[in-house]
Amino acid sequence: MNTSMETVAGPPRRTVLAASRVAVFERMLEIRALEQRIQTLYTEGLVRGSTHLCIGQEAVCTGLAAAAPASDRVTCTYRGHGMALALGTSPAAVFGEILGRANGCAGGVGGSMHLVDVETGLMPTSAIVGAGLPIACGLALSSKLSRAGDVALTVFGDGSTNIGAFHESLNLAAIWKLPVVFVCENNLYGEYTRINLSTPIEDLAERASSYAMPSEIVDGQDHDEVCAAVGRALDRARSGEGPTLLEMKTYRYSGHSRSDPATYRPEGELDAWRQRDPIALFRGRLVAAGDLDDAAADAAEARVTEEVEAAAAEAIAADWPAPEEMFRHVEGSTT
Amino acid sequence: MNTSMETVAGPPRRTVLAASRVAVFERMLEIRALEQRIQTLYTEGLVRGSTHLCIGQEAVCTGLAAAAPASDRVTCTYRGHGMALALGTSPAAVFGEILGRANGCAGGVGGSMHLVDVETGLMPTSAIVGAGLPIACGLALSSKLSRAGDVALTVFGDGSTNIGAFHESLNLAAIWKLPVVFVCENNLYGEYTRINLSTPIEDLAERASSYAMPSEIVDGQDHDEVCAAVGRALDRARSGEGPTLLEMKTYRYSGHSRSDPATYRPEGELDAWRQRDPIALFRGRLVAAGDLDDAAADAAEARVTEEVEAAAAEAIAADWPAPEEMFRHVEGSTT
Amino acid sequence: MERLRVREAINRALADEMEADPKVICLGEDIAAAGGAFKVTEGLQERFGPERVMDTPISETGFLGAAVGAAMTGMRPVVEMMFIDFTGVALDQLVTEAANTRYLSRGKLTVPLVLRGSAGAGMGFGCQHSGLLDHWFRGTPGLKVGVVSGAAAAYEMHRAAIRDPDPVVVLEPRILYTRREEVDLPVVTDSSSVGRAVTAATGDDLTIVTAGQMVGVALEALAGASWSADVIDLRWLQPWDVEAVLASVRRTSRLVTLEETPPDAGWGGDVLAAVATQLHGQLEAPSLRIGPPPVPVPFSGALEERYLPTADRLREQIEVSLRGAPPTNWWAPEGVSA
Amino acid sequence: MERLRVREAINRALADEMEADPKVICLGEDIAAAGGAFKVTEGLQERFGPERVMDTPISETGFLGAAVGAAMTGMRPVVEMMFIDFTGVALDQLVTEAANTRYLSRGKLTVPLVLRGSAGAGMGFGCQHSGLLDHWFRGTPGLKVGVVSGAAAAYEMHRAAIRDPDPVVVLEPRILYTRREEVDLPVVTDSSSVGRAVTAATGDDLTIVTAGQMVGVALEALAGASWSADVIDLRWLQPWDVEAVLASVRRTSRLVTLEETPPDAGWGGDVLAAVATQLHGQLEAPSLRIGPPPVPVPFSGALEERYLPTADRLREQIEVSLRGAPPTNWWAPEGVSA
Ligand SMILES: Cc1ncc(C[n+]2csc(CCOP(=O)(O)OP(=O)(O)O)c2C)c(N)n1
Ligand SMILES: Cc1ncc(C[n+]2csc(CCOP(=O)(O)OP(=O)(O)O)c2C)c(N)n1
Ligand SMILES: [Mg+2]
Ligand SMILES: [Mg+2]
Repeated sequence: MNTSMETVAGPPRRTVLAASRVAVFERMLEIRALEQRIQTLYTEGLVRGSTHLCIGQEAVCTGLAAAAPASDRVTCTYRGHGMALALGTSPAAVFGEILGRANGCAGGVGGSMHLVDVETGLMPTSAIVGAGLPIACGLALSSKLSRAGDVALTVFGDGSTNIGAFHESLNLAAIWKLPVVFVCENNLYGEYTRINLSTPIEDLAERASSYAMPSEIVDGQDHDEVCAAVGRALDRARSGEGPTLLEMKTYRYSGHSRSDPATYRPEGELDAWRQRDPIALFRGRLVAAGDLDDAAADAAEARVTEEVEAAAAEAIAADWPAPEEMFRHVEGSTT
Repeated sequence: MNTSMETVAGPPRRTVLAASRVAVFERMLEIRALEQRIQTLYTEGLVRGSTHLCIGQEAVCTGLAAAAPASDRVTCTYRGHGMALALGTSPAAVFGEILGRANGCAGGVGGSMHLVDVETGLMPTSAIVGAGLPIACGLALSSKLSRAGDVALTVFGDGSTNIGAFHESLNLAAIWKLPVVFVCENNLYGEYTRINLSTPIEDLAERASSYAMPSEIVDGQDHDEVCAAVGRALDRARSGEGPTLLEMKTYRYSGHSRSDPATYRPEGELDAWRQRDPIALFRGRLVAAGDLDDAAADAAEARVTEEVEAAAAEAIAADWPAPEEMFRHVEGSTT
Repeated sequence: MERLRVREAINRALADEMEADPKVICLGEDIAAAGGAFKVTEGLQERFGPERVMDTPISETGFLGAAVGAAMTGMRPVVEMMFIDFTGVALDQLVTEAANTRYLSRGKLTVPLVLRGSAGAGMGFGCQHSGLLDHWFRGTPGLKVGVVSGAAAAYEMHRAAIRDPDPVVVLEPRILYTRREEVDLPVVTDSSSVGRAVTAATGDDLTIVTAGQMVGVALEALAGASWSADVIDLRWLQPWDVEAVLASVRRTSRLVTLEETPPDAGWGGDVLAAVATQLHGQLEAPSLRIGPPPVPVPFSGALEERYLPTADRLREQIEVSLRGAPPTNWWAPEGVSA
Repeated sequence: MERLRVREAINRALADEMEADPKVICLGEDIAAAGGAFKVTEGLQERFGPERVMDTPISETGFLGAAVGAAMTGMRPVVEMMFIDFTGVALDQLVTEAANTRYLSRGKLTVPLVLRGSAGAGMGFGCQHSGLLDHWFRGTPGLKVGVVSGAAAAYEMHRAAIRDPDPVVVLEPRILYTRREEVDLPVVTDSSSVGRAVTAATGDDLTIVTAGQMVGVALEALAGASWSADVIDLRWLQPWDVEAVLASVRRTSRLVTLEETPPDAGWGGDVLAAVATQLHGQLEAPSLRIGPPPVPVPFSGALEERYLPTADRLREQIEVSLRGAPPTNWWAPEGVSA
């Protein structure tokens, strides 16, 4: 796998996922290791504000990134560390951002909820539920009008399907036949509320019918299933057939945000989902296929952990943003 | 039929619709006559701002009002003159409001888009598309919490089903099992845009499935069908089964607002709908049933026209609001 | 020189920008096939085609957000909000998303988006369709906000707004749409005029700072007045032209702000504050802040007529104050409490 | 006297009002079963039951609008907006619907609704979760807006807000939630304190008008200062207490406003404007308007620390100005351009 030095350029880190299943495995490990390290950085008092981990949802990240060529842009949410890594942002740049350092992918002015990497196609992630969906429609509109051929993907949670922006975006995309893929990560919870308490239906994919839009329910724990479903939706979009709603059934192992012990979950739910851990599942598949033996897998795990640790160290040692950064890239107010 | 003097009290004018089919016929005539008179008042330069007529949609107004007891509250839109009359506001109070006079149902401070009549259950109509739906959920929530037993009805157009408030309201009503009836007047157009250009499905009732909510497609030109469907939905709501989405297939004969000649409509569409004119249809049914003979129907028409004209004259002669009315019923800003 | 209505000047600005840059697109409710509720975009779809002039569903969050995304990726969308009041259902996309994008992406993405909307009171549209609502937009770093005062201003401001790299809100007083003006349309090649005020009249006794539909009221008040005034048409409310205001007030030593909205959160507060903090001791008389009362815009002509400032009322207020007396508001005469 | 955190004081106010009036209900995202993202509503559902303390879907327009409808029909809903910034997706229901209802219904309907939301910068939540955003709400006739400065203020303001017949926004500086205060909780029986400022300290040399989390900053700045000041905690930003401000400034002859947001559309403009128009010639020195720079709230601790006013910075600014010099902003020292 690439080191953070090699990966600064961007696109290669996304592209490699389509080419190498071992790279996918390593990226999943990287995502998990990074999220775990963020949790400890928090405990060490190094992280301000809020962070939202995606441990348990890694296959959605890698599946999407492996299916979408580097020219396809993505909008995502505050729960975006894994997606950023999958698309190709380096671990050091993600750590740096979360720690508010100059080496962060937004130079430290954004924070955990506002990752961005124009080179890898990651638009600024939004901290507002649902906000990324209309924006993705706009990315798709640009593509359509300029005949660029690229597709926009927008990633959002189950809870976000109850906000107006979801409805308006799906309708707009359908009526304009926009090349956009709506990727719902149904991890069963919006903050501390289980989906059955906020939403009268179980399968969110059903909501596509209100817009005569095709949809699929996808096993979000299975990288290959995710990758295939996203691929089908991208094909539809690219051939001018318009948008698709994909519902990824998945689960977040940790609480909603760094301060949430997730005591609201029914006994056994987490354990049941761990039985289908996306990384273990994919590792098993690689080993079975002979792509990797157990020793190599263990070695990869050790190597990735080390690399992620090095990236964390790099970020911790990185400079703070210079004072003038506060004033750059904004104008307009009267002082 | 009641004269405007007798009707100021309110509720009886709604209640009578459930009791007398002749009253329903007369009310439909009243609505149409009032709308037509508003058009001429506009031409005479007496109406400021905007007005939105509901000619062609009268059966939705009377059907709803005949089905819903006087304690059921209604939110409605800027296209609300007919609904106000159906629920029981007097023609003089509607005219007065549209002319900005002190005798208007909002004392002249509201105007055509902001009719209100607390006594008849008409909440202030909103000039913002979709805004009445969440408010109706709140009326229903009050009812549910206080065990009052009344139901809220909210009337909105086909175009309004593409705004976020629609989606959020239906979801909220479904998950909370609120006693509310969503009444969509699908008149095929939102302003100058035909529904097929804004909405990828034809039957808006289908959208209820996103909320596991029952729905019905209703012949909005037929008072009896409207009344029956609203009645079923009210029963469901009152018995604690929650909300219903009713789609009234209807048509507005005139343009969107007073200044719209509606040239965007396909040739023949208006004529085809006129074949199923709600008033003619209902009159035919009354005559066939022997409730009314043609002479009596004609006489009713003449009488209603005269009464409406008298109400218009009353409003034209009415005082302007006193200067201090501008300052009443608002506080809070710093002067 | 030609005689143009304000709405025609805007139309011309849009057409000229669309001609100059294929990335300029227009979207909004009924702006394309129907040419807009106020006919501002009439003929643009015929001329530039349905891909560049688009009708939208009634989904303000959806299409405003789509414009944000399109702007991030090279387009220069001009979004019409039929009545600026409707932005209340979609504000997030503009102020929380668009305005922060350039900052968050460290300049790698910009959002050259224009939100134009009909605005203001005076036409009997009632309390939900008569807002200027500049205060919803001002106070957002990263966003620029202007208000049009006439045909020439409209033309120049819209072209500059479209060429600006940042999201810009241009408020169009609805009441001016059909007003005609003799204009030499300016040549606009960049966005450098964004933020610059224009001196609409010059005089010695006082400085009237105003904007939008009130500019015409101020100019009308000059006619037959016993005093003369600089009338500063701010045009841009964020950023606004502090220097122009200070320079004029330094010369005249008297300041009047004329707003079309009630005082709380109005731009007049910021103008008066800047003068108070920067020209202490240089004013001959108390500054005056003139505007309508803090009530919802009433519908009835009888009331709305009392609500807005007029030339006569402005003149009266200024004359009383020049005599050294504190003027009372026209809208709160004896017996009518505010 | 007891020691209470601000969030506990709010919780107490809500509980006391719910106890006093069965029509008071609370709704918002994760406020019931989980007790709120900031634990402000902890224990209320257990105590008052799931009908009166309700979790909502992530549908701000839906549940804020539902609260409006419930308030029209006799309930007194208290809606939590987890971060006040989220109101950008739902503003219409509050400012365009709720605020006009009493006016439009000629007083037959009222909307006794409270929207409370965590607000403000200083905690590393970044540019989309750090707004105070009072300017979205001020400027709407029919709406009242306050901001909490401590536990006693929070308790009193929330109880008064719930008893007010109109929609009221109460902004809760998030950074204060865990701050403890020794308080005698006041007895609140009506909404008469809405609109009234409180003098948090008295002094002779100047008047500091401030609000919210900046009140503590101002009080801290007094300690060890060579000057003394009236510190006016506005508490209510609309309507705001003009009389209290004018009375103090008349006595001290100097005015400083201390805001936690950039100048454009900030409440400080309205305060400075009122003093400028009403106390002309009575000030000994230029007024000062102190606040952060006009940029999005930066995330990094290194930058956010430079963004907000602190006691030291305030003291420094005041001291420079008392020496007769114009102070420079701490956030724009040499070499750093604004
Ligand atoms: C408009 C808005 N409302 C509320 C929030 C607070 N909030 C942040 S994340 C979240 C839950 C979202 O749940 P879901 O969409 O399922 O995504 P997940 O966090 O599970 O990935 C909420 C309510 C927000 N950020 N924006
Ligand atoms: C939020 C908002 N967007 C746009 C408008 C402008 N507008 C007023 S009526 C209307 C059309 C609504 O169509 P529909 O819902 O079908 O109702 P109809 O007028 O046909 O009864 C539009 C776009 C508005 N009032 N509010
Ligand atoms: Mg979720
Ligand atoms: Mg319609």
